[in-house]
Amino acid sequence: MTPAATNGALVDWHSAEMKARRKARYAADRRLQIYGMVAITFALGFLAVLLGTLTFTGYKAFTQTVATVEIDLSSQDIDRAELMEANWRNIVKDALLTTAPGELSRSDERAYMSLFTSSAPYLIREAVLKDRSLLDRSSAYRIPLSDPLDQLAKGEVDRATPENQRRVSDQQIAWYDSLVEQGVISQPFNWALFFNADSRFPELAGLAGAISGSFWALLVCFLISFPVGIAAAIYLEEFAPKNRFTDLIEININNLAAVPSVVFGLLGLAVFLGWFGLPRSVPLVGGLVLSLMTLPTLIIVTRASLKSVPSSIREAALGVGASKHEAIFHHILPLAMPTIMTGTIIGLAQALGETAPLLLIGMNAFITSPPGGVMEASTALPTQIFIWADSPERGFVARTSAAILVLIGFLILMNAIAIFLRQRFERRW
Amino acid sequence: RDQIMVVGSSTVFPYSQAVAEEFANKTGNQAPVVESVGTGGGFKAFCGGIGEATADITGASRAIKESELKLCADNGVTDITEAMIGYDGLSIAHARSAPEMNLTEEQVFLALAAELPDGKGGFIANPNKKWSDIDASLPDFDIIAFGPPPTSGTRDAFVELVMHDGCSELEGMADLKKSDADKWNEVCSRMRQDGPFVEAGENDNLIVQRLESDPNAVGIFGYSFLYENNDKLKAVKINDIEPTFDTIADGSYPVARPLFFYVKNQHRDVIPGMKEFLAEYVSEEALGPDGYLAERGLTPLSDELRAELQTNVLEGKKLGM
Amino acid sequence: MMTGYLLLFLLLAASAASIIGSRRAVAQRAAMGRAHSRPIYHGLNVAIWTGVPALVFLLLWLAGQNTVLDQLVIASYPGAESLDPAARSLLLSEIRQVASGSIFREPTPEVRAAVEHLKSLQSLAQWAMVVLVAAVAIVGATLGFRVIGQRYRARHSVERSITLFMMFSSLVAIFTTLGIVASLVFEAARFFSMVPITEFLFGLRWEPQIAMRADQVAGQGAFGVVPVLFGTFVISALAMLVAVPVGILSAIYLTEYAGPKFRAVVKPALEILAGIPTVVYGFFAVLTVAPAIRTLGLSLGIPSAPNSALAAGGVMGVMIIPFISSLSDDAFAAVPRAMREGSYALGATKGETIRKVLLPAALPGIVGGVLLGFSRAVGETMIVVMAAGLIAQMTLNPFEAVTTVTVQIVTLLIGDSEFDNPKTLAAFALGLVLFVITLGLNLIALHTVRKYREKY
Amino acid sequence: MSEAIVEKTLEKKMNDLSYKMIGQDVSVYYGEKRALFDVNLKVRKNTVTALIGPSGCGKSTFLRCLNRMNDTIDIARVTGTITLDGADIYDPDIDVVELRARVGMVFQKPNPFPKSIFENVAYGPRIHGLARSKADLDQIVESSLQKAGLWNEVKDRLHEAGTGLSGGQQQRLCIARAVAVSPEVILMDEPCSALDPIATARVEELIHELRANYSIVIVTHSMQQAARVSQRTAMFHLGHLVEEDDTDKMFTNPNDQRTQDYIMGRFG
Amino acid sequence: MSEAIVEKTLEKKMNDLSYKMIGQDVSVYYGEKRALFDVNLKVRKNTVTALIGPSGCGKSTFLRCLNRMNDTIDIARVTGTITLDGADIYDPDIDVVELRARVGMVFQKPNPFPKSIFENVAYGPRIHGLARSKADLDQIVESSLQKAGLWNEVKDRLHEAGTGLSGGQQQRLCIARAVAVSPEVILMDEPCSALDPIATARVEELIHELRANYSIVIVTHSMQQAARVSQRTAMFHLGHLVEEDDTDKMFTNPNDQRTQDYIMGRFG
Ligand SMILES: Nc1ncnc2c1ncn2[C@@H]1O[C@H](COP(=O)(O)OP(=O)(O)OP(=O)(O)O)[C@@H](O)[C@H]1O
Ligand SMILES: Nc1ncnc2c1ncn2[C@@H]1O[C@H](COP(=O)(O)OP(=O)(O)OP(=O)(O)O)[C@@H](O)[C@H]1O
Ligand SMILES: [Mg+2]
Ligand SMILES: [Mg+2]
Ligand SMILES: O=P([O-])([O-])[O-]
Repeated sequence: MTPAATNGALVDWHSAEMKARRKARYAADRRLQIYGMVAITFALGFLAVLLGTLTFTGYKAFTQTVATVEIDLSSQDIDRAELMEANWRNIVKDALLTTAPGELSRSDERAYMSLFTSSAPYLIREAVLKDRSLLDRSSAYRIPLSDPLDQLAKGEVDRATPENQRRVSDQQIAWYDSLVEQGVISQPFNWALFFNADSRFPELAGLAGAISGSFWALLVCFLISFPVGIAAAIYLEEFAPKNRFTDLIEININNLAAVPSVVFGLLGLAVFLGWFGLPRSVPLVGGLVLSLMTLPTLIIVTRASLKSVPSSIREAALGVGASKHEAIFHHILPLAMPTIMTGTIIGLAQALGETAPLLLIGMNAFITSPPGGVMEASTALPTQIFIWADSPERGFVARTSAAILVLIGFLILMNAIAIFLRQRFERRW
Repeated sequence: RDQIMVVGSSTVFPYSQAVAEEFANKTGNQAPVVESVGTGGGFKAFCGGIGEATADITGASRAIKESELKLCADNGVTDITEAMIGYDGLSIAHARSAPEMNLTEEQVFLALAAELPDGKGGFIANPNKKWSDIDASLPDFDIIAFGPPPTSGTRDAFVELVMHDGCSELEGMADLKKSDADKWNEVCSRMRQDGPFVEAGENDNLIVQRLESDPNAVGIFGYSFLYENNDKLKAVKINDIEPTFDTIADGSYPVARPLFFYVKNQHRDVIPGMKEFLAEYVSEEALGPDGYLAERGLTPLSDELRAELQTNVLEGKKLGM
Repeated sequence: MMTGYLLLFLLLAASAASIIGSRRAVAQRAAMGRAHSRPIYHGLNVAIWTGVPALVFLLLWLAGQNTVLDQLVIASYPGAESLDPAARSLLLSEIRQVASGSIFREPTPEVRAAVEHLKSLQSLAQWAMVVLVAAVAIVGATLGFRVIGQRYRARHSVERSITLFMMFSSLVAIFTTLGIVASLVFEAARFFSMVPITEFLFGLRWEPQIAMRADQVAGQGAFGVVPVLFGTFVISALAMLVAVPVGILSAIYLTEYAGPKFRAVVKPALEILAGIPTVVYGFFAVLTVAPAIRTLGLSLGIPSAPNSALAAGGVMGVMIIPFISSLSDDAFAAVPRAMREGSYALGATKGETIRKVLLPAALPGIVGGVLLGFSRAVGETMIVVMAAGLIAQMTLNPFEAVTTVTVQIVTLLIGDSEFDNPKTLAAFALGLVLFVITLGLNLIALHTVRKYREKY
Repeated sequence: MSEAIVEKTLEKKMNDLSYKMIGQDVSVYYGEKRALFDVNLKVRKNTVTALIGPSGCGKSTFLRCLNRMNDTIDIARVTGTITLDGADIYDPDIDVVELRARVGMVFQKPNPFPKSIFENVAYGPRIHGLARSKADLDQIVESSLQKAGLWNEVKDRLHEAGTGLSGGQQQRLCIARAVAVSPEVILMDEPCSALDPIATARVEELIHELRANYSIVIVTHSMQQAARVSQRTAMFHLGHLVEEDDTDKMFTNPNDQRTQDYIMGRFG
Repeated sequence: MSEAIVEKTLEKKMNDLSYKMIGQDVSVYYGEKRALFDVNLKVRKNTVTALIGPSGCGKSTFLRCLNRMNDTIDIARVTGTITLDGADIYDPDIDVVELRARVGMVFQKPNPFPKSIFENVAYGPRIHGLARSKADLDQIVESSLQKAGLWNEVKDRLHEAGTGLSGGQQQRLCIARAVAVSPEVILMDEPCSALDPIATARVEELIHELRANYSIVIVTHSMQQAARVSQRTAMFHLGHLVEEDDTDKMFTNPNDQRTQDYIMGRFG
């Protein structure tokens, strides 16, 4: 029998056996700690690898190879009343050919022109439409190189591969090298990635359409889910009687928070497009679907934050004769607001990254102009990623990763705001 | 609505995209909304009726079916123009670093079919694991083929153009077709499900990227992807023929199919810019041998066919019912 | 356009009414002393009376207008009675198209007459709407103004309106669920009329490829959902295998061992994992993880598919880590401090306290969290769409490819089959199955979590 | 008029004159559980009534019946009648908001709103529309703070947060807040139990002063406090009102053995 | 040997003999805030020492120093020395796990683990490896429950949940749990404040019995309880130890005015 079992006698805490035992216990403690550390390292390591891979494939899309060419529009014969109709193609062609080494045959001319984006004439036209004074002078224009040449400039094309295995011919490489020698080529930051809408040409494709599509959809999502979510949460938390029906509502809300997003897509497809006859691909429908998805989360967060306001505040208000509504709207809701805002931002961030439901309601279309409102067809960031990922042109590989980085950037920004709010306004009661 | 709405096949999608952008640039009109919903989905949207909410044009990687025509008619879409715009080669390709391969359609069938005739009138599950199991001259590594899912038109075409042909070349299959067409159809259409054939989803780019990392694998996808990724991939020859624009256009490369778009003529006068868009689509600049669609991998039509197409589309020739 | 102006008008009218109403209440109070409700409530009450009935009226009008107009137009169309409903609706749509200026073909004189009729009716309706809405607003405002008085309990009435709105909002969740069920059930029913439900539920083969051709009999036994479900569970189980230990261990480390600074940095970093769009995980899984796993499998001599369940499941597991860890975090936090102190006071080390007291005490909460995580894994779409295969096979080998319900839904729907093909409709049946499964899982999980919450 | 009626009317008159609130057969149920058993208790005008008794005996419960604070607990159910100046406060026609304005409450833990000191006091007058003008409001705030003995300490920082005050100051702020809506009765639930001795003394002093204008009911767990501040004491035990009497009498010569035991510290 | 040294050794000897724990100049800081000021207090063997004082005066804080429970609060910092049988318990070499086994603790609110009654009691012996065999463990559990006066009530349901017991039983279970690791000192922080009078009486009785084998330190807010159960009483006020003396003396004739006032209920 051990000492402990004998009544009243003391345990010898300093016996070798006890010491060894304690050592083993501390070791076990440390082991658990190490497992925890390993788990965290695993998760964060994965995150690092993920972001690292994306950055590695995507960073090149943040620059774009351009040729800077001087064009004198004043010497051209352009009808100012019919700017759209002017022969921009020839104007640009003439200007670009001046950079070519010597005279080119007609077929070489074509090949030479393919160094530059085929939309170059439209770019010049746009510039002129924006600033008519360009017509009166000679100025330098930045013309993006076409995607294969952009790839070449970024070192993605191996010059050693046989000519028939590359998208750029030896001749084009030679021309490119001569352009480099002339100092015409540069690689500025690719603002087009943010300010252009989608295009079939990687060198022109940008995220403006997707970003504004996401913006409109999120706006709709916010305008609906925020008031409705708060109203529902207040009702359920403060007013609803506890009965079967409110129980049902509550279970329902919790369940909806975990319903797969693709099911919401099916819902949007059938209800908003099918029954209500709303148009496809528009941010309004995207926003509606997203708001239905965000709503449960928002209600849950709001209820939790209402609950976390100590009842002493409520009692204080009621105690001086405030009605229940007044107590809630004057005191409890304002106090819960920071948490609600945090929850809302996180909910919206989730909505921003949602893909599957948008695929089903057609927000994965090809649209070359940013939407001007909620009823104009558009894409959203995640669906744009989906589209680019499936485009054959090489330039889209890096652009897909870049778009993902942009999306993650937005998400991190939103989360950072949420964390900031949380830390700034966190109350300990 | 002031935009044109184009839906339909994912294969035709990039071409419609290109035309849409060019059209917008040229005319300064709102760019059409182009959505890739698959051929069937396209017809569903297209045949949904007339009016603002429905599509004006749908792309298709096969001709419209009877049932779809009927749906259209039921919904009042009675005036349709069919436009065959060119061919799409289906390439079988693998990494540059892989050894050269040259397959017959029969070999492809033997590699990818679910069941093979056992020579005694019955059928057995496909036993071939390596290419060399089929023919000793083929390389000695595992059969891995990434291909389109059963829901895609590309898969449809592949089955019809390669598997059925390869199947028919096997002994006894021709007879079976006569005696039991259903059985023949089942045997010749089913792709194996035990691993070597990997249904890789609709995303062809993913297949391309995976081929790079796995030189033993082959992938089945549209020719345009091979064309873009020439430096990383090379084609597997089918019946000794390599896919090129020329071999696809003259029909010598066996795995090519026509691509279409369908126009809802009832919308022609109401949707702004629709006529101009159609004109752009069938213009020489787009569809011609040097056109920008060819640049994207579309195999152009012969000159006569193209001329006929242009008149048909511009005049709105009604599809016979 | 008109509607927009009307809405603006209502907004302005309501604001004006509210200001005037509260002024009037102030004046009355000055004259007669203490009132039941403060002036602001009288103002709000008038605003509600002015705006809300008119708004509801406007919405009802807009909803009903077209039907009524159609009826009127059709009634005056010669020979309309003899038309069958389909032709009637065609005719109507033609009339409407023509009226809106889109002429598809030269209209007949009857149609033209009808169009004229419709147009006149439309402009009449438009003006009627404006007048009536304004009238409703004015009547409402008058009624609202009438009741301003010392005794009138304006606050009660305003609060009742607000409560009504809140009640309605809380019903949105119910409507959503009904919407989901309705949108799935109809199409699923069509599917089950082509493929027997027993075959769908118990069939062991899922091969939508056979039944796709028009010249084949639909169905043919290739719509057995069992292997698809099996694959779903295999992938979800793999995901949980990654997420559960990592999630719980990191929660333990973060709540019990880590200092506040470490926690403040690492916790948000972990949450980023949950914020990354799943489409991104999908890319990562298919391009980076899957080849690595295949290489690993082959080097171990295990036959490995390029689309291994392990790649999809593993990456999905990483996505779920923060979910599990934050729910476990909550569960640990919910264990009262007294439990911890009780254990420490007996001379337990931290590790012992965690393993023997906290874990068992938090277990129900953690189990609930794991179940919720599992249901999330079952419903996760984009990762598997990109990284899991499409082959429905029943294998437990994680290096083999399997398919999941969500993959099939997306593939079937954005695929290429005809609209009324069982292949497309199957997506809705699958959606229904998915909804039922996640519903079940969620209910169990919520029940566990809730019961557990009640304990403390 | 029969004599009985005369007597009754007279009694009512008497009640009206000297009793502010009268609870008759008040029982409270929390769900299934009964927390109060037929309590009959009268609250006198300009008197401090102390409720004492061991933990969980129902003191707070009874107190919260007096301004219908129990309405806010879903499962709570009150039976019996309670009148304020003769009017049944559980009458459906009674506006509970007005009732609570007339019967103010101060809680165990000081619970100022997380707003400025001024806003804390001004809130009640604002929602009840007691001030016609800004000057009016300033005036109410100042006089309330003065009544709560806090004015001198805070007059220079009226716009600082009320939560920044010390515990004792916070409790006086809460009293000022209650006083600001001109209540007739003030209920206090262990108002000093979270305060230090000095703050306690200040609050007790204040209670003493307030008595001149208000009827006060105070729950306390300290018999000594009850003895110091109250004129009447009611002893609760297990949900029953054991006895109620003049404070002096209760602490020197209680009728009930339980009271005796409790005062002697034999339980609780 | 110098005389001073002799005296010191002698004193130490004395201390060792009659004092179990000695706190010297114990101060505690919670972050910036100082909660205890240089407290000197000796805990005698086989004696019940009661700590009394108004709320927040530092009773619990001091108690928690005695088994280093304050270590679990991040911001808490302890200065001064505390010895157990002459060994400094804040010595870095001291094993806190051992210390806490030797100085057991019972909390204000009963906090049984959500496990069976048996597991609750067996937990301590198990982690410390006090039992060689299953029979051993059974024996420890039984004797501990017996010491806590709970055995007869629970012997037939040892494997039911400990949380299913009544409050008083739970508190005795917690005492049994503490006793099971054979502590030398038992600390109790208001062990009866959540209990009803009957349960309180049982626990007080128990404390009385345990005194034979253990040194006991008990915090209580009830002077009556302190008077009933303790032999020594220490009075705290605002973080200071006001005085410490025999309980009888304290309650009849305290040295300090504050003690007098507190006992008389003038504050707290
Ligand atoms: N919200 C509630 N729900 C259920 N039971 C309650 C509630 N509030 C109080 N009770 C119960 O009613 C009884 C009386 O509680 P009450 O708070 O009135 O006691 P008390 O005398 O104020 O005690 P204390 O001195 O601890 O404040 C107690 O048994 C308590 O458990
Ligand atoms: N964890 C903590 N963090 C910060 N301050 C604390 C903490 N615990 C106690 N304090 C402060 O230390 C002081 C002493 O607290 P302690 O709990 O020791 O008082 P007590 O005498 O036990 O009071 P009570 O009778 O209310 O239990 C108090 O002012 C308290 O606010
Ligand atoms: Mg109380
Ligand atoms: Mg304490
Ligand atoms: O979308 P597809 O019809 O070309 O597969």
